[in-house]
Amino acid sequence: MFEFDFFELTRATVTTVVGLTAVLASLGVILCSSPIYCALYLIGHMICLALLFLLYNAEFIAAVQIIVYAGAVMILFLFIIALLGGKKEIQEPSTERSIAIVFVATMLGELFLSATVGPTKPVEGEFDIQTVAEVGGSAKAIGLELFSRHLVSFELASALLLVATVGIICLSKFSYIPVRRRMK
Amino acid sequence: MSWFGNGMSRKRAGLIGCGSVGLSFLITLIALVGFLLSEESEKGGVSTLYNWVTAGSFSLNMSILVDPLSVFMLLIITGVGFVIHIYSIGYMENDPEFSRFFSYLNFFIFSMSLLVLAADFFFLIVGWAFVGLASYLLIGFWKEKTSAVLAARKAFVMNVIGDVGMVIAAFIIFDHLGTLNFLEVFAAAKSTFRPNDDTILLITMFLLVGAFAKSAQIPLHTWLADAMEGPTPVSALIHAATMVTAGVYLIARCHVLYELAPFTMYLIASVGVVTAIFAGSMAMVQYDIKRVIAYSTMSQLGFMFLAVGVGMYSIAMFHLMTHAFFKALLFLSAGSVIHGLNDEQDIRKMGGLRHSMPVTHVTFLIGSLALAGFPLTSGFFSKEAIIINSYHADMGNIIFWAIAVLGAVMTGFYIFRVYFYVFSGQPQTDVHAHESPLIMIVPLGFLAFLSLTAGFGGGMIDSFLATYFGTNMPHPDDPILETIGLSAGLIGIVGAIGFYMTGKDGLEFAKQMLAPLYDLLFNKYYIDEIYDFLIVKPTRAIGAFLEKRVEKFGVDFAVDQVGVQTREVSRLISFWQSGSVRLYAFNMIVGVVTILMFVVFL
Amino acid sequence: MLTLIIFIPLIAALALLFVNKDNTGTIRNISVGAAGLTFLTSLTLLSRFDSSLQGMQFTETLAWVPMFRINYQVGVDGISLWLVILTAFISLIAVCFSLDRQAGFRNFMALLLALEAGTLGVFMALDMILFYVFWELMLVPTYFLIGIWGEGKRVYATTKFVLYTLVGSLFMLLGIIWLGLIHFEATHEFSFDIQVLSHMKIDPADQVWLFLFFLSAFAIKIPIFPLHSWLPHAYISSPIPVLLLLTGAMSKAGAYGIIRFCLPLFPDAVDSFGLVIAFGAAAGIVYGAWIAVAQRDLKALVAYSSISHLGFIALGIFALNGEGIEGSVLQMVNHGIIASALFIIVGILEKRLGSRSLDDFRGLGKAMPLLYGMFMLITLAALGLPGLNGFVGEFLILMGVWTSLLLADLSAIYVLMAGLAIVFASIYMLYMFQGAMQEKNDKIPEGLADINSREFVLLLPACILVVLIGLYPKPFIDRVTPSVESILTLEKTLNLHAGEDKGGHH
Amino acid sequence: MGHQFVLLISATIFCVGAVGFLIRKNPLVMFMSVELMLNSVNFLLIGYSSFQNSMDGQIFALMIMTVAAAEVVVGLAIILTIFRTRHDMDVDHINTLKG
Repeated sequence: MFEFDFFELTRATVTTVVGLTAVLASLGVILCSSPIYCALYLIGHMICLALLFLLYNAEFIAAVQIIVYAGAVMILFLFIIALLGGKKEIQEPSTERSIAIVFVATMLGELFLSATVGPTKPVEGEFDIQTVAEVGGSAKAIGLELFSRHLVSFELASALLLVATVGIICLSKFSYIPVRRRMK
Repeated sequence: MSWFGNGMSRKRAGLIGCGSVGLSFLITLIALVGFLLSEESEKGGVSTLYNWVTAGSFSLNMSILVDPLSVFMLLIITGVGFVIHIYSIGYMENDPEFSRFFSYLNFFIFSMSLLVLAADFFFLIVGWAFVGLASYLLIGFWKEKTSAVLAARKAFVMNVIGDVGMVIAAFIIFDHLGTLNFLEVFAAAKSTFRPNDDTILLITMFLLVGAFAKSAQIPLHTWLADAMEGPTPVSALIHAATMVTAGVYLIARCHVLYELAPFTMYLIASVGVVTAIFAGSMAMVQYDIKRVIAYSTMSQLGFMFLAVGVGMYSIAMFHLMTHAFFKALLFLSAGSVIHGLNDEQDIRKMGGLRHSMPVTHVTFLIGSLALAGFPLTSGFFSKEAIIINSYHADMGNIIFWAIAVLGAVMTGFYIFRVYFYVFSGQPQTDVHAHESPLIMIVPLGFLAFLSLTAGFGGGMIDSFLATYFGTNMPHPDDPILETIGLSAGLIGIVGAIGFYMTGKDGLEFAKQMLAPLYDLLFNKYYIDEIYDFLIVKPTRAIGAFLEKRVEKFGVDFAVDQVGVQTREVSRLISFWQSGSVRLYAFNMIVGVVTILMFVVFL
Repeated sequence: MLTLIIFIPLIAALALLFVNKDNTGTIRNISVGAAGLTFLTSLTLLSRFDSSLQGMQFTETLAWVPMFRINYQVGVDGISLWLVILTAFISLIAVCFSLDRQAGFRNFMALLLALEAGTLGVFMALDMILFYVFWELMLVPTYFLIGIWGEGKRVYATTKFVLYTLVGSLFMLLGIIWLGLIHFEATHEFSFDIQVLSHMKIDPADQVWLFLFFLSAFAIKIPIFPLHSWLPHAYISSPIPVLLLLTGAMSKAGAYGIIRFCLPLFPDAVDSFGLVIAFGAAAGIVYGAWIAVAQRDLKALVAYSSISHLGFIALGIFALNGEGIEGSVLQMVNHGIIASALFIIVGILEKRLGSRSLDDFRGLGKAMPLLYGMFMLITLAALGLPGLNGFVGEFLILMGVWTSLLLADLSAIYVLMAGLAIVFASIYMLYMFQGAMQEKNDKIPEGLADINSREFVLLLPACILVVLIGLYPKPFIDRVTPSVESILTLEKTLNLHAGEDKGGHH
Repeated sequence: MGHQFVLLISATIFCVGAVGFLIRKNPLVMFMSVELMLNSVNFLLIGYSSFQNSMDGQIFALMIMTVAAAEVVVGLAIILTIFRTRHDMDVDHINTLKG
C-alpha cells in the first residue's frame, strides 16, 4: 500500500531544494542593484538549472549548460560589465512598474492555473524508462538524434552562429555613424 | 461666308453680301407668287432635307416648313434685310473690318430664315439661338469698345435664358406628344389638352420666356437698349425690324397652343401693354437718339404682344410688318444723322439739321409720322387696328384699351421730341453736318415709300395669312373709340410741339415739377440697378462664396480631413511605437496575458 | 487590331527609355509616330465597324491566368468605339502640343504614351481584371506627370488625385473579386468576362454593395459632386498636355465604367440609387458652373466648367433611357473635344503672356485674329450654342432626363438646375472669351504673335468637329444606338422588379 | 517529481525574468532577465522530455541554447556600440526607433 522508497525521497527532496534555489537565485538576479551581483546570481541560477537537468536525465544538456551558459556566456557578461563599469541602478517606484508587475503576476497566476490541468498528452516516447535512465541524456544518444533526425536544424543553428559571429565583427569593427533623428 | 475674311476687298464683300440676300429675296418673292397662284389645299408644305438625329425614341428630321406665315416673315426679313445691306455699304465704308461685318450680317439673315422656316421646335430653337448669336456678334462688333462688349454679353445671356425656357418647353411638348414637328404638335394638341390644362400652361409659359427674352418684354427687356452699342444698320435690322419680332412670330406660329391657354394669352396681353407704356415713358426722357428709338421698339413690340394676346394674330403680323418698315426707316435715318455728325448720338448736341440733311429730314419725318400713327401712314392702320381690337376682341377689355391709348400718346410725344431736337432749332455743335451718300439715301427713300403706303395692304395680308390663323381680321365699327385712338397720336405730337417748338421754358418747368418722376424715367426705372443688386451681385457673391467657403472649407476640407485625420490617428497609434524596448515587451506580455485568459478560462 | 492600338504606345513608351535623352529628334519621331499610328489604326476601326451589330466587335481573347479564368480579352462596341478614337485623337494632339518641351522631354513623352495606352486599354478591356489593370495603369503615369512636371502645389495635387482615385479603385477591385466569387458559387467556375457576368442574376442585397463599390471608383473619376475636390487641384497643377488627356480621355473612363458595368450588372441598385446620384450630378452641374462664374484664373475656370459639363454626362446616364445615354456618350466626345481645345488655347495664351489670370488679358483679339475666331467658336460650343456639338449632347441628355422614368419625380427640377447652369455657362464662357480677347488694350506686348501653323493645325480638327457634330450628329449617334439599346435591354430584363411599368409614357 | 513541480518552477522563473525585463533599466540586467526566461523554458523542455520518454525536448533545448548564445553575443555587441556612441546605459533614453 505505502511503499517507502528512500532513493525517490532523496531525489524528490534534492529536486525541490535545487528548484527553489534556482527560483531564489533568479529573484536575486532581478533584485540586485549592481549588475555584477546580478551576474553572479545568474551563474548560481545556471548551476542550479544544470543540476535540475541532471536530475531529469539530461546529462549532456547539463554539461552544455555549465560550459556554455555558466562558462562562456556569463564570462562574456562579466567582461562587458567590467568594460562598461557596473554602475548601480537607482530604482524608484513608478506607476508603470506597478502595472507591469500586476500584469506579470496575472500571468503567473494564469500559468499556475494552467499547471493544475495536468498532462494532456499520453506518453509515446520510443524509449522506455530503463533505456532513458541508461542512455537517455548521454552525449551518445543526443548525438544520434542530432545527426540523424535533426540534421537540418543542427546545420541551420551552426549557420546562425556563423552569422552572429559575422554580425558582431561588423558591429565592433566599423565605426558607427550616428543617425540624426528625423525632424518633425 | 467670310469668317476670317479680312483679305477680301470691300467691294467684293459688299457685293456678295448684298447679292446673296437679294437673291434670297427674289426667291422668296417667287415663292410668294407661287403661293398666291396655287390652290388653297396645296398651301403649307414641309420638305425634309435629312434625318438629323435618332436617339432612343427621339428622332428628328432637318426639314423646313413653307407656309403663308413663314413666307410672310421671310419676305420682311429678306426685303428689309436687302435694303439694310445696301445701306450698310455706305454706312460701314470706313470700317476696317468691313467684310467681317457683312459675314455676320449674312449669318443673321441665314439664322433668321432658319428660324422662320423651321418645321419643328428644335430647329426653331436652333435658329432662335443663331439669331441670338448673330445679335451678340453684331452688338459686340466694335469689340474694342467696352460698353459694346458688355452690352453684347448682356444680350446673349438674356437670350440664353430665353433659349433654356424654350428648350424646356420643347421637352414638355415631346414628353406629352412624342413629336416636335409643328404640324403634328398642333394637330395632336387640340385632342390632347383641355383649355387651361396645367401642361399646356407650362408649355406656353416656357415658350413665353423665350419670346419675352427675344422681344425684350418686361422683365427681360434691359438688353435691348444697351444693344444700341452696335452699328446702326444692325440696330435697324436686328433690334427693330426682324429679330426682336421673333417673339411675336413664335406666339403667332403656336397660336393653336396659346388658344388652349387663355390664361397665358391674358398674361401676354398684360405684359405687352405694360411694356408698351413702360418703354414709352422711358423713351420720353432719353437723350441718346438710338436709345429713344430702341425704347420705342420695345413699346411697339408691346403693342404687338397686346395684339397676339387678345388673339388678333394677323393684326400683330400686320403691325410687325409696318413696324419693320418704319422702324428700320427711323433707325437708318438716325444712322444717317449719326453718320453725318461723325458718330454723335446725343440729341442735345444736334439741331437744325433740317437744312443740312434735307433727305434724311424728310425720311425721318415720314418715319416719325408712321410711328406716331398719323392718319393714312402705315402705322396708322396697324396701330389703330390694335388699339380698337384691344377693346373689341373677345379677350380685350377697356383697361387694355385705355393703356394702349396712353401708349399711343407717348409714342407721338417722344418721337417728335426727338424730331424737334434734331431737325429744328439751331446747330449745337461745330461739326459740319453733311448729307449721306447716295447708297444710303436710296434705301431710305425705298423704306419711306413703304412706310407711307404699306398700310393699305392690310386687307391683303389679312387674307393671305388667314389660311394659317383660320380667322380674318375683324373690323369693328366704333367711331368713338376710333376717334380717340386716332387723336391719341396727334395729342402726343401736339404735346411735343407744345414743349419743344415754343421754347424750352415750359420744358424746364415741367422737369422741375416732376423731378422725381423724371429721374425715375431717366434712370430707366432703375431696373438695371435692381437686377444688378438682386441677381448679378448675389450670383457672383454666391459663386465666390462657393469657391472660398464651400469648396475650400466644405468639400475639399472634408476630403483633406480624411487624410489629415488618418495621419493624426497614426500619430496617436505611434505612441506604441515609442522606441522603448520596455514598452514593446510590456505589450507582448499584455498580449500573452490576454491569450492565456482565453486558454485558461474559456 | 485592338491589341495593336493598345500596345503601340506602350511599346513606344518603353522604346523611348532606350533612346539617349538628348536625342530630341528621335524622341519626337518615335512619340509622334506612335501616337499617329495609334490614331490611324483607331480610324480603321471606324471604317470596319459594323453599326448594325449590338455586341462587341474586333474581340481578341488570350488566356492570361487560366486558374481563375482571367483572360486578356478586348473588344469594342459603339460606345467604346468613339471613346477609343477620341483618346487616340487627343493623345496625338497632346503629344504634338508638348513637342517643344525642354525639361525631361524623353521621360515626359514616355509617360504620356503610357498614359495613352492605359486609357485605351480601359475602353477596350472586356475582362474585369484586365480593366482594373488598365485602370491603374492610367493612374501611375499621371502621378508622375503631374508630380514632376506640374506647377503650383503639384505634389499636393497629385497625391490627392492619386489617393482619392486609388481609394475608389480599390473598392472596385473588391467588387470585381466579389463578382468573380458570385459567379464561382453559381457555376463553380470563375469568370471575369463582362459579357458573361452581365447575364448573371445577382441578389439585390449584394447588388447594392457591389454597385456602391464600383460607383465609388467611377464617381470619383468622373467626378460626381461632391467627390470632385481632386479635380480643380489636379487640373490647375497639371501641365497642359497631361491636362488634355486628363480631361479629354480619362474623365470619360468613369462615365464609361458606369455605362459598361453598373447599368447591366446592378439594375436593381441602379433603380434604387439612380435618383440620388442624379441629384449629385445635377448639383455638380450647378455648383461647378456657379464657381466658374467667380473664377479669374483661366485654367481654374475651365476646370470648374468641366465639373459642370461632366455632371451633364453623369446625369444623362442615370436618365436610363436611349436619349439620355446616347446624349451622354456624345457629350463625352464633345466635352473631350471642347475642353481639350479650350485648354490648348489657355496653354497658348499662357505661353505667350506668361499668365493665366483674366486680369492680365485684354483685347488680344486684335493681335491674334486667328486665335480669336477659333476661341470664339470653341467658346460658343462650350456654352451650348445650338448648331454646335455641345448643344446636341446637352439637348439629348436633358430630353432624356425630362422623359426619364427613373427620374420622373425630380426630372423637372434636374432640368431646371441644368438650365440654370447653361445660363451660367454663357456668363462665364463669355467672361473668359470677351475678357481675354475683346475690349481695348494699349499694353499688348510688342511682338505678340498670332498662333503659328502648328498650333493652328492642333486646333483646326477640334473646330471642324465642333461644327460637324453640331450640324449632323446622326453618324455619331447611329453607331452608339445599338450598343446602348443592348445595355438597356439587359438592364431591364435582369431587373427583378420587372413588374413595374417600364413601357409607355405617363 | 511530477509535472506540476516542473511547471510551477519554470513558470515562476519565467515570470521573474519577465518582471526583471520590465523593471530594470540596465540593458545588461535586462539581458540576464531574458536569459532567465529562456532557461525556464529550457527547464520545462528537459523535464517534459523526461516525462515523455522522448529526446525531442532535449534537442530543442540545445537549439534554444544555441540561439541564446548567438543572441547574447550580438546583443552585447549592440549594447557595447550604443554605449560607445551615447555613453548612456539607460534603455529609456534609447528611442531612436520612435515613429
